[in-house]
Amino acid sequence: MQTDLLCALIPLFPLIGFIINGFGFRRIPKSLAGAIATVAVLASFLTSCFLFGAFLGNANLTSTAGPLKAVLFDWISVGDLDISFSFQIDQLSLLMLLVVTGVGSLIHLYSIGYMKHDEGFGKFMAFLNLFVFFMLLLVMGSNYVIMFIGWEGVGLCSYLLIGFWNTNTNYNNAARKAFVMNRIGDLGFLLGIFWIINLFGTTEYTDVFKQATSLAIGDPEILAITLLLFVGAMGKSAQIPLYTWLPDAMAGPTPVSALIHAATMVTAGIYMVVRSNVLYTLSPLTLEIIGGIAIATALLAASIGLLQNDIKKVLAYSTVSQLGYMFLGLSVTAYTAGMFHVITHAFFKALLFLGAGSVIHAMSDEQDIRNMGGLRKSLPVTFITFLIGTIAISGLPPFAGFFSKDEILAHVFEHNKVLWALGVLGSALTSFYMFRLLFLTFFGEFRGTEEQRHHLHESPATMTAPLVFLAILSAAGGVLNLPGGGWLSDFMAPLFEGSRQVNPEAFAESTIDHSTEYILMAVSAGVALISGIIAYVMYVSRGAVPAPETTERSMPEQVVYNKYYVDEFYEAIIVRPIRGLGDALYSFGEFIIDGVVNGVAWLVRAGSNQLRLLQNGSIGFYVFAMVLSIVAIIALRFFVRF
Amino acid sequence: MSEFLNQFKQLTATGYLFWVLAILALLSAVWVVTARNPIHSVLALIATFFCLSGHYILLNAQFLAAVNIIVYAGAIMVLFLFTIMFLNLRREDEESKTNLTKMAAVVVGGLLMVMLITIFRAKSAQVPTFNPVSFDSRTGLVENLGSILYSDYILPFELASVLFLVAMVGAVMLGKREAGDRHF
Amino acid sequence: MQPTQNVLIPEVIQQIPLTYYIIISTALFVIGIIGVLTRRNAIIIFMSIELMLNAVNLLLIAFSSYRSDSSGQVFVFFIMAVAAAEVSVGLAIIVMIYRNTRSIDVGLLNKLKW
Amino acid sequence: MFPIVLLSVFGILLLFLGFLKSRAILLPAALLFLLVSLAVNFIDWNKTYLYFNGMLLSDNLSMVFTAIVLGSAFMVVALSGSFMEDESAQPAEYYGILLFSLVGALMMIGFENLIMLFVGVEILSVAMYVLTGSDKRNLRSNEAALKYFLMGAFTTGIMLFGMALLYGATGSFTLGGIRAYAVNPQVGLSLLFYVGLLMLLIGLLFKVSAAPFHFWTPDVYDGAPTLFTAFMSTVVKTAGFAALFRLLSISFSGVYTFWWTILAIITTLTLVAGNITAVYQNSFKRMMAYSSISHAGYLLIGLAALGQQTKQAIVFYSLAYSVATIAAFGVLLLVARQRNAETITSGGSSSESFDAFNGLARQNPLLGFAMAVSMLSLAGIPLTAGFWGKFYMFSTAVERGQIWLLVVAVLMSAVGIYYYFRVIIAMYFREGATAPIRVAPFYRYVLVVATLLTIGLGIAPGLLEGLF
Repeated sequence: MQTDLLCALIPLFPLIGFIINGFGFRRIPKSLAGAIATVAVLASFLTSCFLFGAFLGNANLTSTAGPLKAVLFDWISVGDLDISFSFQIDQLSLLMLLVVTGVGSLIHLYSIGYMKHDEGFGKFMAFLNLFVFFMLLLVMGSNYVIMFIGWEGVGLCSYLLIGFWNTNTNYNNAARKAFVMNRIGDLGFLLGIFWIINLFGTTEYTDVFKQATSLAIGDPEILAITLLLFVGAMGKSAQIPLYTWLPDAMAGPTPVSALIHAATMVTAGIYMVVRSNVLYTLSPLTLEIIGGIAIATALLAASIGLLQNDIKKVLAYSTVSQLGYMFLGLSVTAYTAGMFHVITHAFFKALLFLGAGSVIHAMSDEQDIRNMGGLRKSLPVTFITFLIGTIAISGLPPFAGFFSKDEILAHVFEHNKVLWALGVLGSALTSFYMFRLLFLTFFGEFRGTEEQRHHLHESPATMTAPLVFLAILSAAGGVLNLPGGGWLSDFMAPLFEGSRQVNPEAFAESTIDHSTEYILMAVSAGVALISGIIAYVMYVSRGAVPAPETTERSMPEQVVYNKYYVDEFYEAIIVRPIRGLGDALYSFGEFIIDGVVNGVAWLVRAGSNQLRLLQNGSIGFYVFAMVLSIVAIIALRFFVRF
Repeated sequence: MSEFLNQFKQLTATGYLFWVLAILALLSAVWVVTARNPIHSVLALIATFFCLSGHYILLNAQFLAAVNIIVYAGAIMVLFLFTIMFLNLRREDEESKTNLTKMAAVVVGGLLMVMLITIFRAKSAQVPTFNPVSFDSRTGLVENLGSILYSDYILPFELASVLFLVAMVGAVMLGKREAGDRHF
Repeated sequence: MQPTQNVLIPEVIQQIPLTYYIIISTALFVIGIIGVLTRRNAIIIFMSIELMLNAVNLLLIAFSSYRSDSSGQVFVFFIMAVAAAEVSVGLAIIVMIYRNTRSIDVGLLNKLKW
Repeated sequence: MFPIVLLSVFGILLLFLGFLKSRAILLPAALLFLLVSLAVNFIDWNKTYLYFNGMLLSDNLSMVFTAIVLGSAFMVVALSGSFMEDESAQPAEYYGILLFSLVGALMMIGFENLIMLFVGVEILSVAMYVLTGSDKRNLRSNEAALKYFLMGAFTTGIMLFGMALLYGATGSFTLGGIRAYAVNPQVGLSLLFYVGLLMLLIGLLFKVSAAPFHFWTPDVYDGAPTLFTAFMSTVVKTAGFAALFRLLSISFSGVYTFWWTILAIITTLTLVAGNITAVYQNSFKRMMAYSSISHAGYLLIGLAALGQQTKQAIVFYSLAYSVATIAAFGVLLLVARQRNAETITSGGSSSESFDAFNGLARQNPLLGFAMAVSMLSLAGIPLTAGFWGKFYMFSTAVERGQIWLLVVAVLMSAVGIYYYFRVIIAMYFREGATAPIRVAPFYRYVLVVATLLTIGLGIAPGLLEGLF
């Protein structure tokens, strides 16, 4: 079995695709370019599947499913530190591989239809391939350095793709914002890696974790390392305070949003934490901090999502919120649950984005849901798949999102009841804004222009086929890990051997009995259902449409005429406070956090402006500065005691 | 202080010559930097070189004393003088530096001097002293220097010619008048 | 002071501590630095730099004589050679500038900044 | 040793070739001479010799540095085709001086005696003064030459004062002699030694443009003809760091505790001054000058955290930096020439500003790509050589436990991305209506080689390991 070769092939295919399309995008015809790119990723997917099968077979044979390492070549050695270019194939990387290449190929296929009218089609496909390449490096690498390379690489591709329609300044600003925020995160990540080198003398996962198991829980150095790494994750996975780039990143083409900003890249932070689970288990304080940030992010983003009218913005905030859930799961050492949610989220969020893309495509680039409505007749496939996605994300049984979210919430319940309650609240919000989106888009009367109505059409097969695939996955993804010891948790168990060793309590068998578990499930499903119904009442029965931004938001006069007591109650008790809160939080995100980031940038620029004045062109001053420095150095060395 | 004076009184004629030369060198050095007229500066610098050559002779470095006069005072300073005359720089049109910058310069320079001197006079400075037993008074003679220069230091000596080539080519290249350049 | 025993040792070396030479050189050196700092005429700045080099020469010769080690004097020889080369290039640059601007005031040369 | 001798001879030969009517022979001759020198450099491979009565060391490290310097010089010279078209240029003199200046650089790389260091520094500096001012009619070039000359000569004075004091304290000019004195444990070291050490360091730090002795750099790099700026920012810097490394690692490693704080402070200042000031620049060339200051800062990290890995880190970093810098300046040369030609007819922004690169990638994909790769490398993005250079440097800091230096460097590298990406944005994302730039085939090869080298070292940085 040439595992090494197979491992090398997986990232190689997209790279080849990138090289062909990247250098020849002027000469290669569009259809061919799309085919090349898609086939490249599909080949990776098939190879991954093959590898997966081999791994499973192997694991069954030997029953010790240790990680396979494929060392391609020795890379560098710095002093005692040897870094090899090697891939690690284990349960975690295989899962990520399948998700990245699987969802990736579907999105590539979709892009052929979606982007075919774009001038830079070849370039776009090349960038997508490059992205997949880096993403594969990220998840396959067997040490932190390779992960960092992938990490930086996906950031770069994300930057290039957000700014793909670079004629618009806003898009460039969004791209730059994404880049800056990611850089801040990367700095933390880089420092964390160097700290790991300092502490363990290696960056190889297996060695680091082996050494880490001998450390005590709560080791301060581990605390620092995990926090620094988490800063990286905050940037990449859009957690407070570094989340504002993700909604802005929706400026990029929709397939990009689906692939990078929903299904794969943003989950890199979760992947990293799961990968480093031993370190995180060793540092309960970090986990507490992550938990706090995660729930805050989940609620904040969900409440902002209630008010958005841009179809992609809603999905973007929803992504931020779901990422919060994943981290919430990780924070209570429910690593499997977190990964499970990553997988299901990849299915349904990619589905939703692609569905949204299909809608936008049909609506001639209209993104405002206030100008949509009643699309279910014109876009039947999109509607049904979008519906499935919505049900899945809302956490209604028996679709995928229900199981994964429920598992997270069950673990959280065990850990902390307040967090659980907040989580359920977030789940209610999720359900509400998703159904609101669904209803406003597909139900009611068409509110667009005549021209748009005339133009409405279902998308071509290259676009609907991925939708159908993803819809099936979203619907059935839950079977991966049914409650009470599903396949996934068995499969992933070996990954957490080290963590179990250092902190057995965190991995003790669930103490809650089945009846409680069922009640929890019922509660979360029920809450989601109720939110969905409220949304139905609000937006379908009553036909409310969010007011254009020019008029006042709350319109009590209209409501007075309304017969539904529920509505008034809802308006007074829930909608207004939440709207107020959402507005406040939105401005918090937009102004405070962006303000801080922009402020830092401004400070650097201002500092630069001041500092360059030192360079005043006068030799006299230059020499004077030199002599002064000499005086200072001599004074420092001979006359100052320190 | 009195110890210093006592020492001072015991000096021989050479000792007094040292002081005279030292003071003259410093004074003419100050003149170099303060003179308004560039030509005075050049002359003062030449005076400094002569004082320093005197020091070299006192220190038994006769060869370098001669070279100093020939190369520095003879060649380099003439080159300076030539340039000054050539550019006709006798006029007093410079010196617009404010007194503030001058003050700052003098203060910083003075500070540097005070600090360095304090360091060099400190007990722990461990300034080397001469060793009467192994002292070789022929150190600075031509014969001695020549044999070292052409044995141990042959490589830098030869490569210094590269430096001169660069300087020569460069000076010609930069100084040459191109067609269309001004005459002087 | 002990009476002179070895007539071959120069009287200066016997009577004057090396520290004095170091101090004189330092003083000369700093005067040169101050000259560079206070003047605006490129040629005078350049002469102040020559002053600094001469301070170094004095220092090296003093060390060399007190230590009876010739390599210091060889170094001085090199410094003089290098100084000559530097002067020729430096003056060529100054002449070139004068030709273009009719001035050698370094204070006027600040087109390149920021 | 062989390259030094050969280069001296070849320099003279080139000067004589200048008498020939045909200028066309000069460039191939210069390239040939450089190649021959590069080849003979490796004669002593894996052997360590002290040549000329202990004046010059030839070991693998010095040969690798020599190769970097000669390779950079080769690429710079290869980009110099424009001299042939310029009437007022004097290519024979330029090439001659360049070859001579390399002699100085090699002396700085292999010196065993401070006299060698001094003469080497002077040869290199005097040559650079001349080349900086070689655009005689251009006031900016004039001004740069005078600034460089006056400040350089001033620093020479400081450096010599330091050498003299070191000699006074140790009685020797040789690296070994100074080392023997410095590690002498019986008595405290003379204060002369410490002052001398600082002054000598300051002299060399000036040459590699470390803050606060960096003020000459932006002005000189800006004013000098672009080609010589490329030469200065690669060859001079590499040679300067080779010299600093030799001094610190051989002679002064015994007194590490004395100088490392100073060097760490200077490193921090250099990183901050270089990176922050570069942000506000509008001229690409001037930005590159500040960028070279900031890279001096990264290189200084390796010295401030002197250890086992420093050697490797400095070699790798200077190679990565040199290659990327030359490619960037190579593209700048072409773009500026094109823009100059355009502004004569239409009038527009400065030929060296960031705007000059607008839309470059669309018209000239090769130039755009070469520039983008070198910018990515300078910014330290993974899979380019620059990333590993920084990685090596940062891990030396980690090895010595100098975390705050690491933090500053990492923060500043983030600032660096801002201004390097401005070029990429301009090239790829901005519209600029310009005709494609004609690139001579040989020029194209140089750019391709530089780009491939940057990527190749980024993918397989281990290639350089174990060489020295």
